[in-house]
Amino acid sequence: MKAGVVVFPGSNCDHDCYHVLKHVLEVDTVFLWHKERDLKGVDFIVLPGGFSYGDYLRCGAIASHSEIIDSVVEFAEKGGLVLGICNGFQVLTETRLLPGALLRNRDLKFICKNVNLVVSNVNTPFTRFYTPGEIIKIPIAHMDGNYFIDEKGLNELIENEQVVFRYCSETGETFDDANPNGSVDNIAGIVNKKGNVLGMMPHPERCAEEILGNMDGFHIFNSVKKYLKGGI
Amino acid sequence: MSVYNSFNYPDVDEKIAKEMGLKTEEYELAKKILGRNPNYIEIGIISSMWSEHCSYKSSKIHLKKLPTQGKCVVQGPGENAGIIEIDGDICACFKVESHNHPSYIEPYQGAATGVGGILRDVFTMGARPVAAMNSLRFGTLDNDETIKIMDGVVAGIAGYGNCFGVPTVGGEVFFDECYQKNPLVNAFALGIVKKDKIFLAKAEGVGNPIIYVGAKTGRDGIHGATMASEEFSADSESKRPNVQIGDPFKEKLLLEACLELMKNEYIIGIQDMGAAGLTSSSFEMASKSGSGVKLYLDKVPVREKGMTPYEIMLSESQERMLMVAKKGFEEKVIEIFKKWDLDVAIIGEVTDDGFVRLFWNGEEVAFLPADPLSNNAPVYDRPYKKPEYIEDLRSFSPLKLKKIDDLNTCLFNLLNSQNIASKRWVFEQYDYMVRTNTVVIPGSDAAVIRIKESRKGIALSSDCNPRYCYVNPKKGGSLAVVEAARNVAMSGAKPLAITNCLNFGNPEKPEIMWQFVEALEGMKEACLALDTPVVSGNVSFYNETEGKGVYPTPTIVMVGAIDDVKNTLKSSFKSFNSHIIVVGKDKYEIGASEYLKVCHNLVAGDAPEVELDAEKKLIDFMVDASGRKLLNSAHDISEGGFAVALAEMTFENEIGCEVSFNEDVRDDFLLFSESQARAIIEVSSLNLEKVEELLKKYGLFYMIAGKTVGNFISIRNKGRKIIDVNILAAKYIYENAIKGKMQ
Amino acid sequence: MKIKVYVKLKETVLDPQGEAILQSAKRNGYDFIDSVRVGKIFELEVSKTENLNEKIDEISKKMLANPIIEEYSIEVGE
Amino acid sequence: MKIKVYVKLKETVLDPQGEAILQSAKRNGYDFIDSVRVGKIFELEVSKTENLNEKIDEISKKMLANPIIEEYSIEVGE
Ligand SMILES: Nc1ncnc2c1ncn2[C@@H]1O[C@H](COP(=O)(O)OP(=O)(O)O)[C@@H](O)[C@H]1O
Ligand SMILES: [Mg+2]
Repeated sequence: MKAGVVVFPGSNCDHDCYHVLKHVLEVDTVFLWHKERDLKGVDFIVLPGGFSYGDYLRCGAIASHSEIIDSVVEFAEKGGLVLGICNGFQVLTETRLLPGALLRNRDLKFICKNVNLVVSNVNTPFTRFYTPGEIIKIPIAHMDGNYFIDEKGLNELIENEQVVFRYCSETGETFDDANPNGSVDNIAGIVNKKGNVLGMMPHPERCAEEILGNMDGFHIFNSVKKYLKGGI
Repeated sequence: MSVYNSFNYPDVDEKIAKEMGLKTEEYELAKKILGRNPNYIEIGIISSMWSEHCSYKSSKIHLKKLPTQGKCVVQGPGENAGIIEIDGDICACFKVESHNHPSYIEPYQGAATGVGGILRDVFTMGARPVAAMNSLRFGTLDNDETIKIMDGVVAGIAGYGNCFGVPTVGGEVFFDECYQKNPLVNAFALGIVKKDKIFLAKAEGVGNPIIYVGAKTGRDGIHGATMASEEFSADSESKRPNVQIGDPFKEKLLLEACLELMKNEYIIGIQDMGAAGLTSSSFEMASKSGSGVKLYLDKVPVREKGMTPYEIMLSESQERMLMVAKKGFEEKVIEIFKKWDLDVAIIGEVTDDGFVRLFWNGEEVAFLPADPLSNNAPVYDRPYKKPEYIEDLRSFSPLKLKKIDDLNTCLFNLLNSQNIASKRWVFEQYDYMVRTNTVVIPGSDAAVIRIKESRKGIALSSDCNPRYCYVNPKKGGSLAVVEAARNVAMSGAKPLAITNCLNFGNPEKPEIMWQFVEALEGMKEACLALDTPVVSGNVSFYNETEGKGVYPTPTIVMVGAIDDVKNTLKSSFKSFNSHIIVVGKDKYEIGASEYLKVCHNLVAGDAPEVELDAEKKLIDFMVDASGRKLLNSAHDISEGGFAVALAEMTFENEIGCEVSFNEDVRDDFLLFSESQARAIIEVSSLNLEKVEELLKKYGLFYMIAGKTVGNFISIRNKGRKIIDVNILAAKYIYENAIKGKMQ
Repeated sequence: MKIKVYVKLKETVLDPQGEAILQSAKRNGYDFIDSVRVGKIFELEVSKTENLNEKIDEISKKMLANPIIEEYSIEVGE
Repeated sequence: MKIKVYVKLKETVLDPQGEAILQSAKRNGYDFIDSVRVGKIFELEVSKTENLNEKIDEISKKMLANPIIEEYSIEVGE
């Protein structure tokens, strides 16, 4: 397996994702520079968090017009695995690889904290190590994570089991109090129809090591690793 | 001088010099150094360089007294930031700096550019910023203006730091009426650098090119340094166009480009453009190296049409750097900055004549000796005198204080005090986890980050109790240092060195100068006793509005190291049925306490005694005990005293406690005294004996006070219950005091 | 030549910023305000080019606005 | 009644947003664009009230724009 972490100007979780892949999961990992088109033969692409191009237009909007994105889209359309985290999720909606859009948080403030998520689809290459309905804790850190999709789109998402993570309480209820940013239906992460592209606002790379006190995010990377090895 | 004449600058006289902030004597000194009358560009440059903000003219002779040497020190004061050794080659580079006045004028941008400035100071030296903190002082939140300022300042710090990608891992917020019209915004940054990769502000090698990189120069903040060197008045309104806009995205690019550049051997020296922009960066580089520079100002990338040499030299546009490259490597340097989409231009060259010469379209428009202007800047030994209010405060007699029956309510009121209550509303707006190094997130005594290349961790704490400094600046100065050290030690780390930001009123007033001199003396004694030298710092005077000064506020940030980051401690109870030990002796000191202010509306008495010896022992014990994994958690006793410290330990994991005393003292003093050199530690039964042994070995006074149990906080004295509150009720108050006001 | 592109959230999309301003306006006694919506204006300075209008429309659709949540209008100036 | 308040950065103030959009537009082949500045529009729905114009001016100055770095203009609609 070979992983690639895309670097846009303003990406700032690129090194964090690289670190987890390379040093924690010991996967061959390379950076992919936004001005290039060559994917260097990777079979897993991470669009990391951060503020690509300062997020000065809509979040992820300028990044979705960079050179590397053309290759990423092609890669995804052929079934390649793509994970967009936070700003990466925003890029994925801007490129239309994923439906919907991410609006400003309901309270208009940046929020950094641990949140509880309920895993509602464990049949993706990213979530095979979770059990259905499992409650996990993963931190969020964003200003624009308020997932929006119209009703028709939402119904489609639900029908196709594309919702992967929802914000929930400690005991798993997906009521409004457990919704940190106002997302439709408490949505925190979704996959595309084929299931090979995952976008999520929470940061699994921030909880993939013992020393950081939480391993809940590790399983996403590990699931991808095992999946690509043909293990599961 | 036809080019010079084309700008139609006025002839320089005393009046113009004055308008730019120079005193008559200073203008005379300038003429003497030059041997002639400066022209308009030159006088602008001189007045900025000699402003209080850039020249430290009122503080210099006193700052010299601070200890700056120590085993760990790699770079002391004098460069952009200080550097200490953490683990072999791995060094920490850090500094704190004020952005007070700009943050009052435009809270968001003022605070944001403050963060930008301090980050640049750190990465200019070759260090990648890995942690930021901020120390904030506002008026009280009963005032709409304060709410607006705090909202803007916090959003600005978040907006800049989050986008740049540095975790903001801690800080402090203090509220008092004296900051109503003069909030303090002190920003701190820490970076990691390898010892052999440190870069300094050097301009050496005749003929080497001087390269400008980063954002284009605009008319922002012209004469900002002068503004920071004056009292605030109604007139400051008119200076508002000075506000600078921060561009964190550009700063991020600048960081990545600079670090990429520094991997190679292309450059000799580098300096960020901070206060007084191109002026101070070029003069500093030339004077430090005993060289000279020629600058072709028409080559400087500008944002607006028609900018003049004067404006270009004095602009404080953000996100810019000046560097000296090795001749022949210009193209390599330019290539890297182009890769990162940054403006870059060769704007001059190094000479050896000791002058800064400025050119415009090939003609010299200014010509100034670098070293004399930097090093012979005016220095003042300003008169100082003990203010009268001090004696008035001392006449307070604690025993006459009205007794309060309902101490539960007192505790609630203290937890509800803005100074004690949770700062979650603030820190949850900061990305405190990016870079995945944050081992202890905000909410404990110190923040702790790991270093990926090492087993060691770095602990940080920012502290200063301005009320102590007001009633007794000398003790206050010492206590700021020891509290910061204690907080660092609570995590298990050894305090190593400090940086400081000295926020005071108008130094031309003898009473203010006295506060300054005393506070510095206190800092010095504490730094010597704890062997924690000062490696960098910043002075901010003139924090006054309409003649009223703020409390003297010497912010201290302590940096420490923990040998094995896996042994890090937090300050919340970890498990039920462990022992609660109170370490250190209570002297029942209530002067200048939060209790006095909150429950009796009084600021009076004296600050608690400074116990340097006991503090040192407590710190050594903590480092030793945590290294041996003997403790579950630890929290020092500070504002609000024992009861507040104990309550704070119960919140995170909702683990309650029962403790009892047997003391002949007023209950309120027992609960809320702020005597120093004390801490609460949590120890499992398994380790109790070993911990007691160790406490004895260090000669520490201690008492086993109770156990972790239940969902309440219960405190008895002589068998009587004096506190009995439910954790959730207490926590709710603690968590909502600030949040409630901000919504 | 100056061109202005106005971008605003579709009516069906919630605008928390507008909502917050409305609340704060009401608190401050501006109770005659019934609703606030916040939009963006992009002021472009452009040189003459072929098919200018089409190109502006294209960049508006592709970059300046996100048609899933926003609508835009273009005003060509002097 | 509809009122639009346009807020934009003063000419002399840096506009990092506009700058970033300009760069990206150029990279994507829209090289006929010479400059981009980003502003805001506040669309207010208001009821009739005394001194409407003055009040709108006041709220623009105090809440919608930050006069230190921004300027505003008001357009009263139907
Ligand atoms: N401005 C701030 N930014 C980030 N964190 C803060 C800020 N103010 C306070 N905190 C965090 O809140 C916690 C409590 O702060 P404080 O009451 O000052 O602690 P202490 O009394 O131990 O010095 C600390 O972890 C501190 O880092
Ligand atoms: Mg503490």
